[in-house]
Amino acid sequence: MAECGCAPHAVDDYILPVTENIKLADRIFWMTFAAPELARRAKAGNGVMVYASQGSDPMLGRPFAVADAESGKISICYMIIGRGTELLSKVQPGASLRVRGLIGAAYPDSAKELLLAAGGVGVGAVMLKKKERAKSASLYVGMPGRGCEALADKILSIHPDAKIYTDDGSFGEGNSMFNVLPRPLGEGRQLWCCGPPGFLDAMRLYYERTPRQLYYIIDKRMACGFGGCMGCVVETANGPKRVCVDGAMFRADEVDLHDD
Amino acid sequence: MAECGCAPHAVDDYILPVTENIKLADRIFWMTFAAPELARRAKAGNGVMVYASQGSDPMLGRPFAVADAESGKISICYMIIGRGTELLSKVQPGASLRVRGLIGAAYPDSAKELLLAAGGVGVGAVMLKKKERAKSASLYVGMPGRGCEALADKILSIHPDAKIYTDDGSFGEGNSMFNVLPRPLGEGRQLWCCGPPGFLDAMRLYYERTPRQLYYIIDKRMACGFGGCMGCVVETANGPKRVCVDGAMFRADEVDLHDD
Amino acid sequence: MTIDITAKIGSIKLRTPVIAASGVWPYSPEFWSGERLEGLGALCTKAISLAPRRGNRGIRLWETPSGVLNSIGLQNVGAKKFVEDYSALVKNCPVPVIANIVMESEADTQETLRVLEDVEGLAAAELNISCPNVDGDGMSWGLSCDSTAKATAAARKAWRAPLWVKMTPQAADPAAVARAAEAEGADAIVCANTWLGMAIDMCSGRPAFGRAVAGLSGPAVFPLALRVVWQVAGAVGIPVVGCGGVTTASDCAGMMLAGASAVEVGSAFFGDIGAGRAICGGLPEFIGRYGKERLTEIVGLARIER
Amino acid sequence: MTIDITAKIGSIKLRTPVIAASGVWPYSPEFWSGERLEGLGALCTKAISLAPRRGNRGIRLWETPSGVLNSIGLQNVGAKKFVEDYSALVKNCPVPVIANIVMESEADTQETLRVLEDVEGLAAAELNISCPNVDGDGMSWGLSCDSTAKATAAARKAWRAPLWVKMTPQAADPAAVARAAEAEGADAIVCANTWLGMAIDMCSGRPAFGRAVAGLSGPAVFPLALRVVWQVAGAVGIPVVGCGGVTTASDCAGMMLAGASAVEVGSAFFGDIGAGRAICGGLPEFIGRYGKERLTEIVGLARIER
Ligand SMILES: Cc1cc2nc3c(=O)[nH]c(=O)nc-3n(C[C@H](O)[C@H](O)[C@H](O)COP(=O)(O)OP(=O)(O)OC[C@H]3O[C@@H](n4cnc5c(N)ncnc54)[C@H](O)[C@@H]3O)c2cc1C
Ligand SMILES: Cc1cc2nc3c(=O)[nH]c(=O)nc-3n(C[C@H](O)[C@H](O)[C@H](O)COP(=O)(O)OP(=O)(O)OC[C@H]3O[C@@H](n4cnc5c(N)ncnc54)[C@H](O)[C@@H]3O)c2cc1C
Ligand SMILES: Cc1cc2nc3c(=O)[nH]c(=O)nc-3n(C[C@H](O)[C@H](O)[C@H](O)COP(=O)(O)O)c2cc1C
Ligand SMILES: Cc1cc2nc3c(=O)[nH]c(=O)nc-3n(C[C@H](O)[C@H](O)[C@H](O)COP(=O)(O)O)c2cc1C
Ligand code: FES
Ligand code: FES
Repeated sequence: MAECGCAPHAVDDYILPVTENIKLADRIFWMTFAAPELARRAKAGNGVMVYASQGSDPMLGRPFAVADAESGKISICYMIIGRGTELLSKVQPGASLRVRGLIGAAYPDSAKELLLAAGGVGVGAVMLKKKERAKSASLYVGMPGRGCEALADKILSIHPDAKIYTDDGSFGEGNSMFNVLPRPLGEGRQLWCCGPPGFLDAMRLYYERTPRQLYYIIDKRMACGFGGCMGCVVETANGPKRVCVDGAMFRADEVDLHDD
Repeated sequence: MAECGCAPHAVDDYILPVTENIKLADRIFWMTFAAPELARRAKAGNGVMVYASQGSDPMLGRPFAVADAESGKISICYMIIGRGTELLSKVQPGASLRVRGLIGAAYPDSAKELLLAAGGVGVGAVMLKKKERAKSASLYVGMPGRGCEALADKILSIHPDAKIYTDDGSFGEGNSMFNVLPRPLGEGRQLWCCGPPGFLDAMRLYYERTPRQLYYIIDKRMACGFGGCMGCVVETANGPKRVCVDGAMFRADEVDLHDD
Repeated sequence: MTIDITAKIGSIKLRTPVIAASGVWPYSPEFWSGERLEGLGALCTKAISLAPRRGNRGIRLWETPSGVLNSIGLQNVGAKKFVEDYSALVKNCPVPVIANIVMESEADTQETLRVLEDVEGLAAAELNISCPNVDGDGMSWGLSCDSTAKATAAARKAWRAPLWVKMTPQAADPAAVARAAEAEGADAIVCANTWLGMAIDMCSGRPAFGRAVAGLSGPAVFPLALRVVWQVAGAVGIPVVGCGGVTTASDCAGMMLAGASAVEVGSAFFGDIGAGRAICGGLPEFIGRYGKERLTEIVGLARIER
Repeated sequence: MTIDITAKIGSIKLRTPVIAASGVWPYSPEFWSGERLEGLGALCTKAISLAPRRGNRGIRLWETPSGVLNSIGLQNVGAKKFVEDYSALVKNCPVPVIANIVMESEADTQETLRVLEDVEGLAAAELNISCPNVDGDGMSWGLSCDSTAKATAAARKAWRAPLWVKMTPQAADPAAVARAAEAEGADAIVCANTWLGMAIDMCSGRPAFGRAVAGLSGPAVFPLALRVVWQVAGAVGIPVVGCGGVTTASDCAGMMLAGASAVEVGSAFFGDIGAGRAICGGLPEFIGRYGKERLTEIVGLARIER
């Protein structure tokens, strides 16, 4: 495994020092790694797999979107879901973790203007795109509300023009982005979204008329992350696709989200 | 699992903060836990099992002698042997580990005067006895030499009258305790020894004439540490005995060291 | 709403579904009363044979990823001394005690059962036709339907109380073997004993164990044991007890969803002496999750299309 | 002293004993040349069937302690498209490529082999009579000696190059099944494919996989696979390839001491993309430890009393 990582490969394994691992909300954390090479290479659409143990229990890497890549560091925004993320939340800065990256294809991007919409930690999957696009993309993020102030602050510190919505209306621009997202989207515009299944379903309904302009960034259990095991396959109009190398973004009218 | 541990049991499970984990020589470390209850209960002869992972790989606790118990803390002196001890050597103070203790019977002690002889990290198994006995026990410790200065200093800081021998003669009282250990031992005296197999064999030869005054403190692979699994059994003149609850000390003429 | 986690294996009622598996619980008074039993519904004894057995020489344990190989070799004091030494422990034990019986020759096994007949507090005999760590008897009985039937029939003749048969996962067709035991009068099937594995001592370059092979247990085997429970519970009418790698409440509930009426827990105690308590603490959440109030209502629930 | 880690499986020479197992190596050019192949002696393709297969729907992976259950279901583009799409990859691959062949009907399997006959660079066919993730074919062929013999004979007729048979560990008597394959002309035995396991999704309370059962791989199964290698290598005269949980140099050397001529490595790549290099880096130390200079000299060494 490369300590520093100088190989030119799309996917490689690294041992990376954790420089920050802070709680941003109930069960939501922000973890930063010193990773000069990955920071240089990461494009919007890329992710990393983080290994939560030194041994083989748990043995698989946990996939996360690269939420930020800046000055030799990459960050992920993650939620505690099960054992792996629970273990990650306990990691002290100074420790080093095994990391595989980069996974995921850079998002194919042909839109004149982008709307990026995220539910909760789904925000990690769209933040780099916002950075690449700057003014020609707008970022909408929904979150529960009270208790999520630090999460909102983190997003705003990187993207001051992000629009935050809170279910309880305790702060942000209102309590639902669905009151303000433009519909119809109009020519040349796309909406990319990432979030829990219910959030994606809501988007599908909302943009029922224009599914060709709606894109999902999706999750699938992964083992290899490099396209070999066929574990992360989703059914699409163009045949089975691997989320880890062909995704993670798929057009709403082409992918079967409810394959499971 | 008891966070603090208030149960009166001989063996219990604890989650203990590591307060110190320092290197004393090549592959040899000293680890201290905040463990008020265990520190109060520990007697010479006791040990703990330390779990090197949060998950089940590796899954078994690693047994170590309690080398010191003082002001609410217990310490172990350990050597890197394989995966478990390798992982332990990387633990940062501040982290908490799962610990099972106390294992091992307090040494039955009827001798008027004791000689405690240790090879390398075997010293951990006799240091508490030296403390209990103070002047009526003498402590002999053998080690390689150069590079082991911190190990010698640690032992001497706790037992200023310990006698150190170094294979390369670089410091200490000479290059072998076998030049000075009294032979015959004489009435009322016992020699207890702990160390690698070659060291115990050398003792057996040295005290061939008086095996009833010679005691071994021995190692056996363990799973439960509480006498249930029968994994740590050694053959003795009094039938099979479990190192974890019946040992770890056995009289030289009663135990079969080469059962494996 | 309080959730009822009592379990039932035929006529035997258990305060919890967690049974300490054979071979891990010491015969020390501290472990047979009070706090140590918290969370446990029953205890299995170490294997009992007619004559005493010294067990295997040499290395008896070997750690593997998420598992442990053992080759203890049925070390025990023999049936008569068991009665002498441990009858009081068994009698005073607040939970039912299950006697794990080595399947030796038919006559010897029957004799063992007769010796144990009058021990007060023995709730059942668990016939061990599945120990991989001895030659001749043990596992060789459990590999085929014929020999399983013979073993079960022999034990049945000598034992009136409930008879459990502890299967080996090495049986080619677990469902058929379980049916063979059921046909000869077994009251429950325990799925399963350890999995035949091996280790090489890389220092010597030779097999770590004197018998080369040994039995694998621990979390590593959980997905395999769960599959055996799934197969067997679909094949027999008598209760099934899940065994192999159960460590968490989720594992226990999973075994029961697959069709087990209770579980046996062994290696989990190596990592947590209070594993029974920890497992039971987590059960109510799983029971509630499926809209049930009683643990017995989730038995086999995963088998039903919903 | 330089230590020689080349391996030999019958007539096939490998620069290292580490073969990428079927189902983990992507068909992407980057992985079929250069640095990605460091440490690897050969590559197995993903399973190839006569017609394309879409594989299983729903959840295909489930993590377990030190292991992973998979139910991919032999997704592949079919033999004809394999030839079209990947012949160039195979031809230009610097290490031998082994075609993993789904055992379907005898006629279909023979047809698959004939389609592949002219692919340059295919060093051997590995007959997969052991996939637990499909109905009808796959594993059901490998459970008995009779069907193993039939499958092997059919493939043998259609394939002149070396033929390896990949066993299922679910076979009741692995040694006998291996002998049946040997008798029908197999050139090597691969021990073994995945272990039949299961998972329950605790959210739904239902089996995680559509087919309920799935195949377990990874470090968890290493001690079990090692035992199968030990049994099979003692029963056949043809080379044995160890497979199941091999992750470290010690695992690889252990399999070879037990009698394997090489190993296949699958799940280890999930944790270390350079597992081949890491394993090979550690081999010389083990070979030297037993006083040998060549890897081939340690094959079966653990079987010899010293
Ligand atoms: C491409 C991709 C990008 C992701 N980006 C993020 C992100 O930026 N932030 C974030 O919080 N989460 C993200 N996820 C989800 C995240 O990977 C899971 O929440 C995490 O793996 C759960 O691990 P666990 O051990 O805590 O949970 P467990 O349930 O204990 O995990 C058990 C197994 O299931 C898998 N698993 C469970 N849930 C999921 C899931 N939803 N998706 C994939 N695998 C799962 C795990 O990998 C593991 O193998 C992403 C997933 C994918 C596939
Ligand atoms: C009662 C007792 C007291 C001990 N006290 C000390 C001590 O004070 N300081 C110290 O450095 N070491 C001590 N040891 C030895 C120590 O437990 C082992 O060195 C350690 O378990 C090795 O773990 P590992 O994971 O690094 O090695 P690995 O070889 O990777 O361990 C593999 C397995 O073998 C077991 N094992 C390997 N070597 C031994 C051994 N020599 N004894 C027992 N189990 C072994 C481990 O427990 C583990 O299950 C003691 C052992 C026992 C039984
Ligand atoms: C050290 C040890 C000793 C065992 N002894 C016995 C025994 O005497 N009789 C028996 O039927 N099973 C015995 N077993 C098997 C266990 O009862 C249990 O079936 C097996 O370990 C699988 O469960 P687990 O994974 O929860 O440990 C033993 C297991 C271990 C680890
Ligand atoms: C995701 C996945 C896909 C697999 N696909 C195949 C396959 O197509 N054909 C086959 O013979 N074996 C297949 N296997 C089995 C592996 O080749 C190997 O035999 C097994 O995983 C055990 O080795 P391991 O523990 O090193 O992974 C697959 C295994 C995994 C994990
Ligand atoms: S995770 Fe293996 S193919 Fe995507
Ligand atoms: S370690 Fe289990 S009896 Fe000693």
